[in-house]
Amino acid sequence: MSDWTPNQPILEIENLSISFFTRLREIPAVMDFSCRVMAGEAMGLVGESGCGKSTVALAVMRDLGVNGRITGGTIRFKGRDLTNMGQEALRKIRGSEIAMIYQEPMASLNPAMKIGAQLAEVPMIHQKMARAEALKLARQVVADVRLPDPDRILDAYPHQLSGGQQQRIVIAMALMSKPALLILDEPTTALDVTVEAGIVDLVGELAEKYGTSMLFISHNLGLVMEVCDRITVMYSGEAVETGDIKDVFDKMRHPYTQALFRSIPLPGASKTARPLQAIPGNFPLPHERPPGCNFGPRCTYFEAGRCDAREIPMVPVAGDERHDSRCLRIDEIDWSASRAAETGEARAPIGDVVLEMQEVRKYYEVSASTLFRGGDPKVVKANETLSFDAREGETLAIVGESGCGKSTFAKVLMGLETATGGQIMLFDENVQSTPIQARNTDTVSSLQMVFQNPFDTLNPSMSVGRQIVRALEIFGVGKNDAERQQRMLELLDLVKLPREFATRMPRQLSGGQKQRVGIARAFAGNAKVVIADEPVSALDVSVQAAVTELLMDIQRKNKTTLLFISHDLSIVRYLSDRVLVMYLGHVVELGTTEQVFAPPYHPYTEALLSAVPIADTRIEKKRIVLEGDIPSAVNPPPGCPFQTRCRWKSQVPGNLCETEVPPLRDVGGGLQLKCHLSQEILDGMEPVFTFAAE
Amino acid sequence: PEAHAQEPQMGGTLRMQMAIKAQRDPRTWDWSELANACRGWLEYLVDYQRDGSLQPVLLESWEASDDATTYTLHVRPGVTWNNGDPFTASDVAHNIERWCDASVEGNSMASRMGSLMENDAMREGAVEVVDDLTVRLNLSSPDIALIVSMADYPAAVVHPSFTGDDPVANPIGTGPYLPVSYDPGIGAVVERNPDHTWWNEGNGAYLDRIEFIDLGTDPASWIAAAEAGEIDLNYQAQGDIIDIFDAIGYPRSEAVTAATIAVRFNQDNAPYDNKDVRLALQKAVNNAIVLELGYNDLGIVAENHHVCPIHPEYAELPPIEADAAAAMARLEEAGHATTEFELISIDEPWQAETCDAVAAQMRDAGINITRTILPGATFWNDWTKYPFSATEWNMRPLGVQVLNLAYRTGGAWNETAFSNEEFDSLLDEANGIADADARREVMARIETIMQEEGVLIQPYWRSIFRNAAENVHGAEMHPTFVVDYVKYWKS
Amino acid sequence: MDPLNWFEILARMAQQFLPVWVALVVTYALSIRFKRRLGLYGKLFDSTVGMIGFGIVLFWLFTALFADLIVTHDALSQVSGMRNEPPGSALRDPRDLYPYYLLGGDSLARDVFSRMVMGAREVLRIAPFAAMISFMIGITLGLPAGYFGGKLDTGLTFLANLVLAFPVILLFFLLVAPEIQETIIPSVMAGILFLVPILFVTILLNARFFTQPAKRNLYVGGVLLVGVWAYAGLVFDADPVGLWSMSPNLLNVFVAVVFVNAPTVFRIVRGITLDIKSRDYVAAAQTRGEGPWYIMLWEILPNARGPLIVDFCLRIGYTTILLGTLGFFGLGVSPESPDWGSTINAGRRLLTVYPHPALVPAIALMSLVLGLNLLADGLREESLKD
Amino acid sequence: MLLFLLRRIGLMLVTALCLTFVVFALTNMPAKLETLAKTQAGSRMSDAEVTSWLERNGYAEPMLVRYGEWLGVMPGWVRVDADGSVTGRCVALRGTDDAAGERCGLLQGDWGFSTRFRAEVSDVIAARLGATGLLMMWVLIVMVPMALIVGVLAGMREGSRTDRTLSTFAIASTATPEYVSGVLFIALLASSTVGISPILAEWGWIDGRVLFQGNARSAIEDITLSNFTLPVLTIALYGMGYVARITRASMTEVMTQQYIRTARLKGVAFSKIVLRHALRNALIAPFTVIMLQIPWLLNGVVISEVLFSYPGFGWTLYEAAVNNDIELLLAASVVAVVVVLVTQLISDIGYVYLNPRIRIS
Ligand SMILES: Nc1ncnc2c1ncn2[C@@H]1O[C@H](COP(=O)(O)OP(=O)(O)OP(=O)(O)O)[C@@H](O)[C@H]1O
Ligand SMILES: Nc1ncnc2c1ncn2[C@@H]1O[C@H](COP(=O)(O)OP(=O)(O)OP(=O)(O)O)[C@@H](O)[C@H]1O
Ligand SMILES: [Mg+2]
Ligand SMILES: [Mg+2]
Repeated sequence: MSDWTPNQPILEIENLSISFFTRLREIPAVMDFSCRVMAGEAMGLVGESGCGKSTVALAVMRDLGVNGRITGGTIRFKGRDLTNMGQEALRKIRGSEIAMIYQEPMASLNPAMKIGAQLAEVPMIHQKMARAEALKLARQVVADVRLPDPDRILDAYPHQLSGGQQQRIVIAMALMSKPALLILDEPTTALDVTVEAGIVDLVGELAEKYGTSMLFISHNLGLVMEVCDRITVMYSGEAVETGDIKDVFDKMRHPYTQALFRSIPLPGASKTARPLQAIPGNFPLPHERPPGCNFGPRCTYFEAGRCDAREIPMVPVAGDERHDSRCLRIDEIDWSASRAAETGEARAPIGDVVLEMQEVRKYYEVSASTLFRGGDPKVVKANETLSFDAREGETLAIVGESGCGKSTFAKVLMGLETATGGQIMLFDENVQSTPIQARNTDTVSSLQMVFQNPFDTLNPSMSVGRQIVRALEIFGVGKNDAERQQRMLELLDLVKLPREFATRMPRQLSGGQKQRVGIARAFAGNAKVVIADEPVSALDVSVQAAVTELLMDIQRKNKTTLLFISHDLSIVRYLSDRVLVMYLGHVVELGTTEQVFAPPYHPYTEALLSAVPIADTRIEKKRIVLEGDIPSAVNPPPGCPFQTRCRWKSQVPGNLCETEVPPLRDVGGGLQLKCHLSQEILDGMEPVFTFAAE
Repeated sequence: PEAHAQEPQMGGTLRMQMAIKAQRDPRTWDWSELANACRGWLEYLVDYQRDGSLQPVLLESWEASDDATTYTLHVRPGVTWNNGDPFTASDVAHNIERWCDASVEGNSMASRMGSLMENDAMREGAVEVVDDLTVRLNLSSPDIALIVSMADYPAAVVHPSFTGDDPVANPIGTGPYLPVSYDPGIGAVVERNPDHTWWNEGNGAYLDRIEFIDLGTDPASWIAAAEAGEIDLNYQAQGDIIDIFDAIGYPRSEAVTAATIAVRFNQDNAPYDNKDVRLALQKAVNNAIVLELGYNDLGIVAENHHVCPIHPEYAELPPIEADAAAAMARLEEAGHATTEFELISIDEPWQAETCDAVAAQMRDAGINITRTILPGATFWNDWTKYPFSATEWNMRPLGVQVLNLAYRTGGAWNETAFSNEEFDSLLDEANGIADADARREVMARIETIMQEEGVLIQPYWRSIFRNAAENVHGAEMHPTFVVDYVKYWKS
Repeated sequence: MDPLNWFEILARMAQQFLPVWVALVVTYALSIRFKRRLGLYGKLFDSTVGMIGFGIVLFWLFTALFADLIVTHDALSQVSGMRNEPPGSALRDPRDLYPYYLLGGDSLARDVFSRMVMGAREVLRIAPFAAMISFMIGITLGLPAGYFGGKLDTGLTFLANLVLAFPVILLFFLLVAPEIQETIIPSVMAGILFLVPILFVTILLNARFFTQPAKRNLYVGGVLLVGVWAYAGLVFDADPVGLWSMSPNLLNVFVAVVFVNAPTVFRIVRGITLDIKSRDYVAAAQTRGEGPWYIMLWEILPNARGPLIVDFCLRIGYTTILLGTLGFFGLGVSPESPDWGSTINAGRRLLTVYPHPALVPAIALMSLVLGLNLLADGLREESLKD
Repeated sequence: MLLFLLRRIGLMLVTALCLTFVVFALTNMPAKLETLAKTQAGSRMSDAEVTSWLERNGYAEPMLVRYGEWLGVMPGWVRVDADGSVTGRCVALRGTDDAAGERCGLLQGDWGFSTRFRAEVSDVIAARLGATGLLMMWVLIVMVPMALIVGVLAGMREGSRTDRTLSTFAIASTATPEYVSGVLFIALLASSTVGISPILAEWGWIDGRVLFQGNARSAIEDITLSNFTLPVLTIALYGMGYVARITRASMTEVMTQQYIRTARLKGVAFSKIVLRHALRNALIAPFTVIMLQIPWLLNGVVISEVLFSYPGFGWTLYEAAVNNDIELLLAASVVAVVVVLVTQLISDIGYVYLNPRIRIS
């Protein structure tokens, strides 16, 4: 044992370099990375996808796989160097002193072992505890992570738990032997916002209770702000800025950090007033890094001959404690200067109603478990009486948690599914029961869709150009191949892609670029109405901004009606004109963006808003953690769909909520709510966000 | 030890590889294996010996008239059936009557009893029971082969009570053994019958038990069984298999036979109706090379007329010569230089190989020929109708016998569709000449006609072989595949 | 003349295979040079296993192609005095023939080496072709079954399972029997089976080009022309030019092999289709209003190619084994055919004394199947990597 | 569960019905019947004799009628000869004249009569299935553990030297069909002239002439190491490689799963990871494969039983096919269908029980 004392850093990474060795080349994933975590401290690690966050985490666990190797630097844990520790010694540390929590809870749990056994294993290995005792401990920890009925859970298999519960189990497992350091690698990305909020709270509390230090990895700045005391910003394999949360958020001293903040929608940003700013250019691949400052080529403050001359060291920021930045021009830049393009373009005028849905319902019949229980099919009520309209040039956002029926609605509208009931009027034409094959080309081409997963929207075995040309062919655009080719190139211009991309295969494109191709394809037939089903949720924040801006641009130019489906309220607030909030297939709230984001709220909207992590130190937020899980659409609760989780239910007299579905009613100014709460209570609601300082 | 070896030893179990097929009425037997399994209790009137002589069994003796139209059979006295009944002349008459019943499908004895028959049945007065031990046969036409035919395997003598299909189910016979089990495809077991006094007591029935093991048609598994010591002898080995058995300590015994393979043309089918084509194809084939390549040189070269040097009436003709160039020239002349010929054979290895060798010779001569090999089950469906195919012919003791069966105009087994008046009448004439030397003169002409007409390519007379462990005696290969296990013994 | 020793035998064989070596070297040199531009094929050259497998397969492929240059004797001719002679034996009277039987003679005095070489041609003529037809059928039925689902799927799956429930050997005995050959059954089945590829290509092109009728008519017309020509030749033996023909025997074997393989392919394709049809790009095609066949053939199929190519390689191997099985039961193709299955079966009887006639084709068959398996493994590994 | 079973059984019945009809149709084609007549009543019969034989034995009726007879939905054929003797399907099967005109088919429990073996089909099938059952049992006993061990060892550390060696072995074994491996085994182990037996015999290590027997006929009476090793090995080897590869694939996949990493980072030792965490998950896929392999092994069983002349089910199938033994073939196909579908059923149910993810939900 080394002579480590608790006032020394618990984890100290110095000049860490990590490479992956593939057949083609060495990929230097992390270069000269340093970071220090003190006892009881929570360190946040943020950065774009692929910048090496997970690699650092895994290096600490010494689990880089067969081809990964630490090529330089040291990792000291409690003063002991992990980089040259033997396997047996490592095994003793893993799980007992350092624990790690991953992104996907389901995949992290062994599907064939009971939860209890998986939890009990940890003390049984490290403390040589007896099984019964270990199980008792497990039960206690499970209770600690606030899971109801711990005995049942210990006896369950992972798949019997919901995603949120699984994630809690993973946390419990990490805490089983009270580790000194907990590494969390994007622990909530797979979860819904409301669940995420609960988990984040829990992590914070537990860390305090157990006195654990944390290394918290995320790309969500808001989340990091809520959980961590300190933050390290990574870019392309190196740390570019590190410091206390408040210091970094309020006085950022690296252009990359600044650019990152400008590309996320904060409350107050809006497409007309303060448009998002995407970071120009692309994230460099590890083996294609520029000389000198890695961020140089994308940096607005870049100075040729200086920034690209040599390696840039980390330098302390004057005036702050433990705040370093990797910028040469740290003292030259006017960090408080407002952004270049401060004024956005005027919003497009909103025209006539182009799309109207009345009482649209979509039920799926599913036969229950396929194998053993045959028999009566069950009905999934994916959409219940959706009514709304959308106008030309308008952006209508549809928000709600996973499984609430957003995609189903999109499919019904597109004609990929036929509605069970109700009417859909598209340009005064009833398309409700017309499947897509039966619609005429005009209707088809005027109603297009942008898909969620950029990696999935393009046929991997067809060149980009071909895919767009094919859409043109189908929509009957252009008389001959040459004309179509020309139009295709114009479309590439429209989505700001270089023309030579036409011959590329989708796998040669980055996610954002693919999404652009998807957009180009959607607009190939001059679509009038575009449904975007979570078009940016799989993209990095900076890319998200660029794609969002692109959509806005095109909308303005073409007066397109945009139906924007999302679960991310920040982005919805930023770009939409009107918002529709869905819960379990129901529209629970519908109104203009301002109305929806200000009281009165539907209780669900309120909870949803409060769950959104905001990366702005000035804003204070009300915490509302929803209890319980989202009910299943197969047997929705009677009465109001939200009644099982509603914190306002007691305010409604009688058992109205349990028995009757509330009507969608106008509560003033065109805001529609589906709630039994009386007007007074609604009027008395407090806003979720308040600006602290101002 | 020499003298010791000569003295048959009693007792023991003999295990023999032999196909065991579903049993049926003896007169319809078409495989010698069917007969062999039953030889322990079903005996014959006469036996054909390895040396070519006939030995009386249930008959004591017989006489034929000079013109071969009347036969007197003397029944062996003192023979009893194993159910206690005495064996008498009327039993003989009963069996002959059965043989003459052509209404039974597949009764091949009927074709041998033609001179005693009329309208698919026995002719009135053809068989006279003179007394308890004498039977007289009055033939409608001379038939020198009648008694020999009674040594053929379907001529097993059955008890008058035998009606059904299965001589194993109700094994009443005169012999010293009885069946214990009989499972087609698997095996059969016979054991000495302790409750029966055999007429020939002491001259056989040495073994206690004989087990026939059906190991299928794949000789590799016979060898495997021999290697494992599970069989004492095989039924018949062919080609290289013989050598292998030799090598693993099962020496061979050979029987020179008049068994052969007839690579015959069917003259009802073009282009084989053209004599030039037939002769050309014949000419392309060197029978000696076919014997070497197709049958390991285990036989004697034949001369395309289906009469064997071991037949008593064989007449020697000038040797035939193969000439590939002449053959092709003749074929060209006939206008069939590019015709594609197809030679069909059964999948039995030695036959297939022989045909392959024949085809290879023709191909060397520039003739366009393909081969088709059919599995046994299907081959026999149309064996008389294939345009150009090979048929195996078992040995018949007399030269005229096969000629009568296979080359006479309209004969049931005439697979060549050969029809030649002169040939038919010469054959009739030969059938009436009991003396072999006298018959030879007619035969010379018959053989010449066969050659001149190009009836078939008959490459060789095959010797047949059996391999047996050294302690098995009396089990030498028999030219007609007789497995007379009554005479076998083990040391 | 003295017989050759093993070293000389190997040297002489290597010499006979010269065209193969040249072709192999050229192929490998070119492929490795340009491997980055050759997609999945190029990636194959990153995997040792894949390269070895491909090398073996290619070896046999070139052997089949250049068989006429490689053989030392005619595969069917029998030379007196050479029965069961061991490898390296000299001919008694060579005249203008090659003076040695490099790998000995078989029980009919034919050259084992030449038969093995010609056997490669025989095997590679049937197996890949049969596998290909099986694939087309499996694809043509599997795509709609997976894509549309419902009754169609239930029906087709039932049929596929029906065939799969049939013991393969029983099926062969029933289908390849000479009695069946004489009926119209093989022709009818061939009529149906061979129709599928034509339909397949026609639909494929039509779905792609229906928006441009001129091009469509040209392509589809061309395909139909060639297709009907080949079809007439193969099924009815009525090709006026005589390019396409198939003996009834071969046809029968072919039909049986396809019949056995197609349901398995069907199942694979159906499974992949079920998976891929939930992808967004399929939905994107649907929202464009594409027809189902376009989506199946141009959106789904190309993306299923990875597993299909792998299975194709394995299936060629399996078909080779099946053909051998047919030979083993005496049901094989034409009797003198040097194809490996029948040769093994013929040679096996004498195996314990003359091992070479059976061992040579056995090793050839094993190596080809092994090569195909390794190739499939390499492809699978490489297609998963990216 | 019950409903599910009923549906499966229904499916099985329909499949068997369709299949037997196809078999029936193919075995009852005129040419095949002719073959049958000739194998039954003499190979060199004339056409007229064939026709009369077919007529006398009830083969002349329309095919559908006879299929009905076999199923037992139609009364069996009856024929009264001139001399008053009655023959008929049921007369032969039941052994009494009274049975004439009754139904005696599958529905009545009569499987018919085997023309090749001259015995009730049910007896033949029962005896042979028993023999094959023993063979299969030993094959599985040899094959499954070997395959699983090879697969798990290879898949445990993908790309390692052990993996490469074992995978190559597995691939080679699947590339060696039974008719090749069987033949090689015989040459190598069961010949007193070549292979290792002569050497061993010379050294006095074995009592007999050969190490193993190349013929398994004697195994019907008494299974010994010597007579059963080769057939078992021949079948097992071919299947083994396949199962091993599936196991390996499954194992490598499992080894890359997050939860394995979780376990590793929990500090679980490698051997424990393999045994406790990976194995169960990795075995789900091979289990299905092993079950589905059983009908697939039938192919190998036929080859191996014929090669080693072991009279089991495969051998019977071969004999029945070669001799066009119609009712035996039909029964064999029913058995095959049942085997295929039952193994499928077991595989489905087993999958569910092995995979807790499906079991509970
Ligand atoms: N096993 C590996 N082999 C080769 N390259 C790898 C490997 N693992 C990671 N890399 C590369 O290392 C770089 C850093 O990856 P890492 O997973 O640490 O990023 P990340 O910041 O965690 O991204 P994300 O937010 O997407 O999780 C990436 O460019 C990635 O392609
Ligand atoms: N084809 C289908 N058959 C049966 N149920 C379906 C089907 N498609 C969707 N569902 C069910 O309908 C409900 C709504 O699903 P939908 O995909 O519309 O949700 P979503 O809001 O888009 O969720 P996410 O944010 O996860 O994309 C879910 O409960 C889902 O399980
Ligand atoms: Mg990561
Ligand atoms: Mg969705």
